[in-house]
Amino acid sequence: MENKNIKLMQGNEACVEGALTAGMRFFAGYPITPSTEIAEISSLRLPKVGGKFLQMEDEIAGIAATIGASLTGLKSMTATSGPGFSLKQENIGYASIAEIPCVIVNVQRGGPSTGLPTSPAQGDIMQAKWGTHGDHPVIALSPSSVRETFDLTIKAFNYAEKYRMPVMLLTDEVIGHMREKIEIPTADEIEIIDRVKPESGLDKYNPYEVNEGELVPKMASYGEGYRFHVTGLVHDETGFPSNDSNVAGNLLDRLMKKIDNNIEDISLYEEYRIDDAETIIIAYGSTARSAKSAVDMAREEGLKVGLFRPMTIWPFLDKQITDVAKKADNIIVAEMNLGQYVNEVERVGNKYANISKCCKANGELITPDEILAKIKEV
Amino acid sequence: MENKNIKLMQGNEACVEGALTAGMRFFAGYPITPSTEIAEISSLRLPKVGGKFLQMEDEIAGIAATIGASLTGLKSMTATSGPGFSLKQENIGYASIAEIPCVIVNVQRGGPSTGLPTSPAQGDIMQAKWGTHGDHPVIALSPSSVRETFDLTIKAFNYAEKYRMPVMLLTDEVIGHMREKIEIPTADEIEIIDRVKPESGLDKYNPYEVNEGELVPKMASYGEGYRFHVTGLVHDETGFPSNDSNVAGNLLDRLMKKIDNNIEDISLYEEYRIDDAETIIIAYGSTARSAKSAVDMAREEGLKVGLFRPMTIWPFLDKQITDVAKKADNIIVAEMNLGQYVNEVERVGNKYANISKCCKANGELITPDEILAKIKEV
Amino acid sequence: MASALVENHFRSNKLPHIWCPGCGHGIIMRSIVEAIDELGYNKDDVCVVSGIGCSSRAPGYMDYNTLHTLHGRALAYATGVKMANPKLKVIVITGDGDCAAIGGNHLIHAARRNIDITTVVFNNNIYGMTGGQYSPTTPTGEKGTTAPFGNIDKNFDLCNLAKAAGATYVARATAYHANMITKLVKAGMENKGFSFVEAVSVCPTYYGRKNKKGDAVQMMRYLKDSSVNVKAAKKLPKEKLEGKFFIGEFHKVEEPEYTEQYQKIIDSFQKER
Amino acid sequence: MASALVENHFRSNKLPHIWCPGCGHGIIMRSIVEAIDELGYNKDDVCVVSGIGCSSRAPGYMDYNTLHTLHGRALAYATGVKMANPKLKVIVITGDGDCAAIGGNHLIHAARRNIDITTVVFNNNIYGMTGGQYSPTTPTGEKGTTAPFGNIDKNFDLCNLAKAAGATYVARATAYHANMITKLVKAGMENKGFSFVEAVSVCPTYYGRKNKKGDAVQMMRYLKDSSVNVKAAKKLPKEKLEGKFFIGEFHKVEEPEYTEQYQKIIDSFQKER
Amino acid sequence: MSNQYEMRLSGSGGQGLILGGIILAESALNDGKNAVQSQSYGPEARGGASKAEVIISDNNINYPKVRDCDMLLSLTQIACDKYIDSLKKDGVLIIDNSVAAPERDDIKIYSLPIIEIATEKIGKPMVANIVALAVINQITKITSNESLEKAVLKRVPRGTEEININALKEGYKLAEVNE
Amino acid sequence: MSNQYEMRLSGSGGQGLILGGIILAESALNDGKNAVQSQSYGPEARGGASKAEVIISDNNINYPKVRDCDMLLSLTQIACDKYIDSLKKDGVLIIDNSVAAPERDDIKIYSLPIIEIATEKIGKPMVANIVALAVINQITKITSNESLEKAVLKRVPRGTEEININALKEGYKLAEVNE
Amino acid sequence: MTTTNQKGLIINKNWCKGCGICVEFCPTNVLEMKDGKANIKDIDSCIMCKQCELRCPDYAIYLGGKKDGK
Amino acid sequence: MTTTNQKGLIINKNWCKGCGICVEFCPTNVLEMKDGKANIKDIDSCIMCKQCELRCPDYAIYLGGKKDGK
Ligand SMILES: Cc1ncc(C[n+]2csc(CCOP(=O)(O)OP(=O)(O)O)c2C)c(N)n1
Ligand SMILES: Cc1ncc(C[n+]2csc(CCOP(=O)(O)OP(=O)(O)O)c2C)c(N)n1
Ligand code: SF4
Ligand code: SF4
Ligand code: SF4
Ligand code: SF4
Ligand code: SF4
Ligand code: SF4
Ligand SMILES: [Mg+2]
Ligand SMILES: [Mg+2]
Repeated sequence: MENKNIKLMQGNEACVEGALTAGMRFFAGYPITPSTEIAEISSLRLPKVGGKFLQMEDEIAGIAATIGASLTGLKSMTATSGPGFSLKQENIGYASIAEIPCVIVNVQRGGPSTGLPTSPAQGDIMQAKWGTHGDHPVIALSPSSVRETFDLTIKAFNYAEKYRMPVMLLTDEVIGHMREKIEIPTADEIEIIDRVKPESGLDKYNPYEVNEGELVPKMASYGEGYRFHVTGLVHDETGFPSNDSNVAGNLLDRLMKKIDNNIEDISLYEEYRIDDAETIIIAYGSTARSAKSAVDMAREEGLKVGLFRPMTIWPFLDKQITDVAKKADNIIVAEMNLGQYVNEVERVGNKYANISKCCKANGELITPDEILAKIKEV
Repeated sequence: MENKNIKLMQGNEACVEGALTAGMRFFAGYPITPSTEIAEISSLRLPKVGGKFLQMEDEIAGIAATIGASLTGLKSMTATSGPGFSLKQENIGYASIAEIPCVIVNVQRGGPSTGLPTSPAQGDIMQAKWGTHGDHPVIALSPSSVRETFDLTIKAFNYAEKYRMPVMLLTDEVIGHMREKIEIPTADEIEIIDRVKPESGLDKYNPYEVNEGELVPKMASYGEGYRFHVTGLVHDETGFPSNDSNVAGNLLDRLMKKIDNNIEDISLYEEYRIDDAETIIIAYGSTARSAKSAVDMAREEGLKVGLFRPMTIWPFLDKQITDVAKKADNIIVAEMNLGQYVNEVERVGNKYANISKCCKANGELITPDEILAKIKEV
Repeated sequence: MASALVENHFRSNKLPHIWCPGCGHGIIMRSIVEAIDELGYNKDDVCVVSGIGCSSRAPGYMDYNTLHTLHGRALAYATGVKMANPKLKVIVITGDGDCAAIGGNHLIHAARRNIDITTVVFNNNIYGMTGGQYSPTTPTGEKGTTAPFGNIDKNFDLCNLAKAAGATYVARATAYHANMITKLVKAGMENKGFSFVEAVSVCPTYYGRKNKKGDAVQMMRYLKDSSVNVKAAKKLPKEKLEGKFFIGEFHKVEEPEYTEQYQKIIDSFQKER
Repeated sequence: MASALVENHFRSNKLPHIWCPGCGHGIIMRSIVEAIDELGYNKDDVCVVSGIGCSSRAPGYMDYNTLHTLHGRALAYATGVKMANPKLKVIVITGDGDCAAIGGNHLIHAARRNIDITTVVFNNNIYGMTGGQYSPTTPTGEKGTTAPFGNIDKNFDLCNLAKAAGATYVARATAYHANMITKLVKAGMENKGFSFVEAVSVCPTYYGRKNKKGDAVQMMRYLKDSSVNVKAAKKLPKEKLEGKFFIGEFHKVEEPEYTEQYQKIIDSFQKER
Repeated sequence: MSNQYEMRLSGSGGQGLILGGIILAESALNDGKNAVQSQSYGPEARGGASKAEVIISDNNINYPKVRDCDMLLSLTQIACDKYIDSLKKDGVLIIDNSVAAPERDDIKIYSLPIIEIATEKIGKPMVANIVALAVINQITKITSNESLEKAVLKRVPRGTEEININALKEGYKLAEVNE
Repeated sequence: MSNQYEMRLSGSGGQGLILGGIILAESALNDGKNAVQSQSYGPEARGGASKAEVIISDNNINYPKVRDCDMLLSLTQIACDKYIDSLKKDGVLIIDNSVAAPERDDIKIYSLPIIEIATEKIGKPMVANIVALAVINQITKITSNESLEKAVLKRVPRGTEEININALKEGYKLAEVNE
Repeated sequence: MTTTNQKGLIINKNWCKGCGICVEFCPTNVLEMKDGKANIKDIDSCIMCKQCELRCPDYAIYLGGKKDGK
Repeated sequence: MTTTNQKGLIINKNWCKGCGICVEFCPTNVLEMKDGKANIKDIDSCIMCKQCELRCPDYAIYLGGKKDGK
């Protein structure tokens, strides 16, 4: 550790460090294993940088306060695990329709319900996209290492601010609790994106007006002199509610297009030994680490195997995964659930490749051996 | 209305009548448009049959009380719409893992968030399957008429009791609020299923033991002399928590197989003018009514068009929809959202047919003309 | 074409509001605005947060920073707003259902923290927005669409509850006592801490109709005739208090305010540097 | 190999329990069971419902109808159980976090309805299960893993809150006062309505360690030395009460019970037929 | 679908038009026909304007909403202005005589003193909806008079049967005279 | 993966083994190596048993869990019984001398008075974990002694540096003697 | 739609929803209901006490016509 | 693991977690800690007051050996 930027760090700690680097100045949450360290470390670190930490009465209040603080100008985050993630769903929809940037961390544990509180899982993948009622845009990222937890937390804030929406970081108990080497990048290696604010002194500020060439509406903060209105009802560009079906249609359309039109910007992934691969494993989060080991083991045995590792879980990497399917004969989706992401892979890929899954949802990380066995089976 | 069983009835009312017919004796909920009539009518009708109605402090308490009452022996139901459905998600997971029969009605309205509270939508289709954290079995039914609301509510109770799980009835504002002619079937036309109870006087009752040839564990009620334990943690057949990965794996496996092994029993659908159809529309709930009109209109113009109408939304009708895809050149999925069910149709069907969608999420029911236009387009 | 107060403090292009004829909510909303006017706050510094309900539609008409959140969650959002910028004068407008049914937990916890937010409950003893279901403040025995045989629940005394939970200013007035609402809201805003003002409203459309309370005028008259100022109450004989409810200031204490306490932690590190 | 009480009322094959050495929860659980034993209830008629937390693990060890629910939701589940079968003697076991943080709303509403449930809060002033975060009952200034600089929240007086919300029996004892817990729980169970018993517990592992309160023995000694029976308190001079908290019965009134009131509605239709 | 008859009853909240729609639908059921009734909800329903829709058919009714209607009843000016465009060519417009007749010559317009009759002849402005039902039935013949009477009696509060039957009679008279 | 060294430190809660694992991992980082550390959570962690796992490698470490380990430290009998089967053939077992040596002849067993040394030589039973680290390092040579010392100093509370350095020294001595 | 007068009492009939509250609580009986809206019956009696303005739920009646010079 | 005696005071050492509460609150100093578990030091002093049983968080010490005839 000659280089002072090299540290041994826990995944949950890296999440907080990444958030602080991205500019987080507000955290509100409620303790729950295995995400609790994120709250604990935030409570310790935030006041030192003039930020605010709040332990609320429950997870719902946690995300609600997070959204309120973001509207008041602070980059804000909340963190939880399964049961808390379920409770936060209604508010995720609110942040989506009202376009309030915030980061929601879910350190996944064994479900359903209280399930296996201290064991890892990747059972909330589909929930991240579909957990709240109604259609809405979703960005969810999943890191495979402590360093990547740091990086993707920053990305999560950046996307949140850039696209004015809640962004989810889906990690899991393995990544959240393990400690490993991390080299903290220097400031100039890191891109930080802030929300676009209206020029001050505007006569009239329409909080939901998007002008030619703009990605999202400019976002003022409460208290800055723009006395604007925010609601979770369908609203027009002035921010006030409307029942007009055109207004409703256009609003939803615009919300979804923030993603659809910028999909490349949001597509993060890694390809590993994929070029000549006949079998490609698709895996994310901690499972991708097992998958990488499995690929190496398979290659040692002369099997042509590669790994496609999405870091962006949502939006689904349609293009890349279609390409992967076209390239490979077999695709194996390895995930710590009973088959979630694999459904989407099938949707885009089953025209082109034979798709199977290597799934486990018993509280244990899938092992390289299990994946290797599956590789040999297909 | 010579026949006294013919009535003009609102969809929400038919839901309560169906529930009472199925044996509902407990309802707990919280008002929310457009589901409120279900609570209101329940409050009026239940005490007259010795049943209990509770207006709880919120939707979470509503479903929690519902589960508690079911464990104590009463057939139980709760009803809500979008925001409330999001709030109930954590408890839906609980009922799934603890295998407590109950019926959850979601009269869908425009989302996300508060959205369009008085307008129809079908935006919670995917949420019904993926809304709670972790993998879990799901049954969700969607009626297209007032009479079918009556019938499927009974089915929902039957499935809940038979498979010991929460069952969802996904209706929408159109079906819930419209009044139409309904002929109430006579008692002998209706099948009612009750949970299987342990023989009384058992020495030892393992609340989660499934014997050879049994679908689900026998279910005792609190207060009947079996002092059993129920938890939302992963548990073994005695009902007590366990961290053992085998126990966890087996439990989840058994939960999912309740559906997988009985998929035929749960598969409800209608095929309409499908035999020679080159284009088949897939639609459910109120949208299916528009689709039926569109089919008739198209047929009048000589177009070979049919309708496949799933009444069982979850589990997904894999087999039937694969068949439909094999039969047709084109499939059009019409739904009042931005494309949800269509993803699943694509997953199983895009090897065989050209799949497109006719979607709208602006608070208005899709019209027959819109579907007809789409038919002509493909 | 409205009074100077209305022109100054409302988004008058949004008026008339959606409330029914004779709904008490309009009176209370005006009284709040009057309080802000009298306090001379800069409108840019005022933030009004609400949940969902007829009452919670108020902020949409008020020319401040306004936030219409989710059913029951106004206080949780407001807590985030206030913590993020303690300079803001934060007011929460909520209904009896919003505040005391689904939002009850946020109420007691905001009170407990003594965070500097003034909460005004438009208590019409019913869920107005959803069409007349009974609420946690519907008096026992009265009817709602979900209490067709009379409500068997005991109703909350919200002021008592807020006090027990930790609010440092607690008071009640009614839509009839419009000036008193203004007075109490002013006092609440000036209290550095969590202030709770119950403003008894009327819902002629649902509560009135269901319970045969007559029209808006009769309901307003009831508010006038059945309320007794706590201060006066002490001097009155018991018979005179029967069937009456109290209005006025119930509780007022000074205690450390949440955002100030948090600032002290921040400051302790500033000094360290 | 355990006492007759333990053999009779516990699932002794599940013992020893998962709680840490010296955790007060074990003492309180035993005191409850003693109450049930003394009341002579049939075990089949007793239903114990809990949420999530160390405390909420209790029902798993108790040989009754037992229900381990979700964090904060025990009272809502219990309400369903009791309504479905009013003959059951329903006890809710909950922690300070479970009952007063996430579960606060269900607490005040169950109290308001005066439904016949006896709630026993194992109040250790901390979230034990998740490793020592401060709770709504952590005294101001004390530390938790999420209050590294001392808790700035004001703590609830849970008994006060329950009373204001409508509980008809309210009392407090401590893990040191094991017999008193038994006595209060018995009285609570005999009260036809919502009974609230705060049982002050100790968490040596987290609360004790974080706040340098010594080991379990020292923490038990503190409970002994710092508590004063309300009855005795009246006779004591003020100085003697400083830094002390009260135990004993705080509140006891008779009011209509919820399930009985509901039964009356049902009966009214029975007669009609 | 061609034998489907689609009707829109519009006016202000409190005029009992939703009940009117329900009665009309039940009357159709009494005739052995099919009927679907729906209404406006939400702020729209709150703000004073009120609307009920009824579709009557011999066959199944699929699409349950009324778009362009065969018959429009408007008891207030606001309602008439709002919905007049949705009335089909050759459709029937029935308006209270307090409402100004729209400038359309492709429809049949009946301007009748519905509210006045209810107020003056029956002495109860609330029964304007029942008067209107009789008018509608007389003009459109959409249901039989016996069925309508039965449907009315089933839905009105006890003790008001006679008043409502009178309202029906006055309605028929009114429509006959103006036919 | 072949140059990966996988270690499991087991004992009872309060023996500081998790801190031990962290120090070991940081020591490896000081050497420029990679390391992953993880530990047991939940009821397992509550019940008194405690376990820390460390993987050290020159390369990237993918799969982060220890299954069969190269080295097992057990300070209590329960821990040893629970984990002994997970020790690889030819693996190193280090046990406190209060623990009975298991019957395996395919491994190297070091039974040392770790707790005794901490208690008696240092006077602080809490530093048994640091003594153990030195023992591990001496026997396995997995990290350099300088790196370990640096790592220890970084993690122990201020004011206890000397005691801990002494603990290291005693550990080295102990292992040397018994090597 | 607006009535102005020497007391500056104004009724905005577009906003008035006809609830009758102002009429009921005017201490000097200045107001009446007419065609479902509030109406000034006897302006001379008006003592400019503002009770009507305070309690009008719809801000449809207020004193201020003169102050604003309208 | 079990100690029986004339007073019927029993310690289940398998269950005892060694918290020391019984030792501390025994009024007559009957008990002691030994090898991290409660131990009977002086059974003769035992007045069978049950204080230890009442407060043992783990139900590891109790009176009753005699009653049960064990
Ligand atoms: C989560 C959720 N549950 C329920 C509703 C439906 N809902 C909207 S407003 C309301 C009650 C409003 O009552 P109150 O707060 O007293 O306000 P009022 O309308 O009486 O002024 C309810 C139940 C909702 N919008 N969201
Ligand atoms: C919805 C949800 N949020 C959070 C948690 C995590 N959690 C489990 S127990 C607990 C706190 C327990 O504290 P308390 O109720 O005081 O019980 P104790 O452990 O102190 O006895 C928390 C926050 C959870 N299981 N579910
Ligand atoms: S429904 Fe009641 S509360 Fe809502 S606006 Fe109408 S009168 Fe007011
Ligand atoms: S953590 Fe605290 S509350 Fe939980 S068992 Fe241990 S001592 Fe008891
Ligand atoms: S100002 Fe006073 S006197 Fe004049 S009209 Fe209004 S209430 Fe009457
Ligand atoms: S109080 Fe206002 S709304 Fe009511 S009648 Fe008078 S002016 Fe009209
Ligand atoms: S019974 Fe009493 S005297 Fe005997 S050991 Fe126990 S506490 Fe001591
Ligand atoms: S109180 Fe119980 S657990 Fe504690 S030392 Fe005594 S016997 Fe052991
Ligand atoms: Mg209300
Ligand atoms: Mg606690």
